[in-house]
Amino acid sequence: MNRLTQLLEAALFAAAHPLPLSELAKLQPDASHEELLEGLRALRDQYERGGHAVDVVEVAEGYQLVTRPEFAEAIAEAQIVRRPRKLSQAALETLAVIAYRQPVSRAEIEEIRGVSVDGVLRSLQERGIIEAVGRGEGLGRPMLYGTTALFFELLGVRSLDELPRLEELSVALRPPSDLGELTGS
Amino acid sequence: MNRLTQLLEAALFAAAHPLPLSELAKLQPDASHEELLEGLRALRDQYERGGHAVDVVEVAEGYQLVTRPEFAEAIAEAQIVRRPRKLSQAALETLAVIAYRQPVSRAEIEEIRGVSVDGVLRSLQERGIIEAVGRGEGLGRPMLYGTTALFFELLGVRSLDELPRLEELSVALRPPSDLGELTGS
Amino acid sequence: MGAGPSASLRPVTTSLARSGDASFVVRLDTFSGPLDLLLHLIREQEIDITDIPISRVAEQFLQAVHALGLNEAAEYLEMAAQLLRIKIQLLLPRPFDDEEWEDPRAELVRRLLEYEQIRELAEWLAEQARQHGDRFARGWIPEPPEQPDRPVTVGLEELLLAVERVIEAMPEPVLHRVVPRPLDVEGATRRIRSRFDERDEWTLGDLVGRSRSIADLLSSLLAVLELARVGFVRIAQRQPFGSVVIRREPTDAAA
Repeated sequence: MNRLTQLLEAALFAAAHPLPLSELAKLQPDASHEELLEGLRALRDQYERGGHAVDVVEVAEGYQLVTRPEFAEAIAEAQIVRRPRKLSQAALETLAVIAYRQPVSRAEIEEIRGVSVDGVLRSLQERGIIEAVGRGEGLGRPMLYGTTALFFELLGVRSLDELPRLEELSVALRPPSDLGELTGS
Repeated sequence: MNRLTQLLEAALFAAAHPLPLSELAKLQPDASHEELLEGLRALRDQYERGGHAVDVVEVAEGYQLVTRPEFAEAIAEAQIVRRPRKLSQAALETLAVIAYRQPVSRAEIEEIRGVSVDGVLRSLQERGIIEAVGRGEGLGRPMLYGTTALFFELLGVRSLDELPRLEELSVALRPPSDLGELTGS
Repeated sequence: MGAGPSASLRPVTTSLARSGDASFVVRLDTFSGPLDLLLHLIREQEIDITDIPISRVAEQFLQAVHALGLNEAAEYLEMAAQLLRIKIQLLLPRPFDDEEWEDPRAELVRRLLEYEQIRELAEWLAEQARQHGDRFARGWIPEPPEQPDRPVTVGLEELLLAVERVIEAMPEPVLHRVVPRPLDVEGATRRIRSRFDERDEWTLGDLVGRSRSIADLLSSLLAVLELARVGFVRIAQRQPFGSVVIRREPTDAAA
């Protein structure tokens, strides 16, 4: 491993959370974008070849070191780590609405889901998966919600672009709503 | 790397604290003490041979993975891991008293704030925001504190004189009583 | 009441309910709202969503709401009301040639489809989270002892707010001057010496007692130290953080 690869490993190792390329670039300011990507590739190769239990993944617009899934069962069983708490159906549906329509108000979410989402919103906010991103127009200037980086981290996706497009869904008839606007373009 | 070594790596990586052998043993209950130690050695060797930036070390509580010191420094320098963070309310209030009353003793700060400031003082000092600037008169010749150049740098002011409302606030922050009078002289 | 004819994909939790005529099975707690329940009824009976037999579905919906004990849930009752309203609208005679006529079910269908999409997305999110949940990030980062603390930020405004908080919290200044009270070590020494006439061993706390003032306390402490210095007493602590014991030295030397 060359020096840059080592630095990348050390940084990813020490940060625990995903680091964007712009941050990693600070490790060696004269390194080009390509060199950084090359270093990350070299690190992955090294883990692969050495048969390591960790891997570099691209998530939440950054890079992160995580354990390989095949070891999850064993270390969870040994009670060394706990698997993340599962999201409830209500939380998942609320997140789906927010992810696709953000920034979105509580009233809009309730309109789509047909239920009150007060408690769910609060708990998602407390867990840092969503956040208030501003206030909307109209009566009472309602709070608008959006997803956070933790949302992507939780899902293991890079960004909104990796979420399924609405056209790809199996629900045949597209509703005459503006649901597609965010992902459509 | 064999399965046990992989499990050890995954466990040490994901665990929320250093792991003693007794906990590591849960990963593979039929593994002997020696096999576990052998596995840890194999992991170290692998890091060493592969030129990795990480290492396995044993501390009082058990085994843990750490960044090798020579890389830890580079990361600290690049400031990618340690994002600047805000001071706590308690730290800010103590800092405020010191800024407007300097040079000031701990006893005086405590009298003004009405709480013990021992820990806060130490942490502000460690962060290089305040420093001991001398010793006062009176019983025990107490240490006096003042702000550092870093403090002004952080605030974006050149000197004490540029602190807003300096005279007014330094008077307002006068301790409720004069300490010297309590013990008499 | 084990497995019903429909094996819902969603987790089974509690009670089953079976309606009289139509054989559908619904499970409490598996529904995340009235749209979910409605969609379940429609999809399970393979009803064409663009041509919902409102009369039948409305009845089933009401039965399910009763069976599930959801009578209290305003959201379900609202939906039930909406279904009945649509049922009535459909029963109204409509002009044969009226091109303006809009199917009263259209809005409901739109909402159902929109909701179904959201549910599909929610499923995708759940699967994604489940998969990624098997990848653990580093759990703990030991603090390298030699590393400097995280850099901090301070703003002028923050500092001023802090000053104001401090001033706010400050007690009223003491206006009278505190009368200086000199330490009385001699008096305290006499007092403490006399207490050893009662017994040979005292804890420091008992000996010093509840002093009336800091000056009294200091006087007593200084007296104890003085008595120890001249060899009248010995100060001992039997265990760390234990109480400090003051014991009179054997008096043979003095005698």
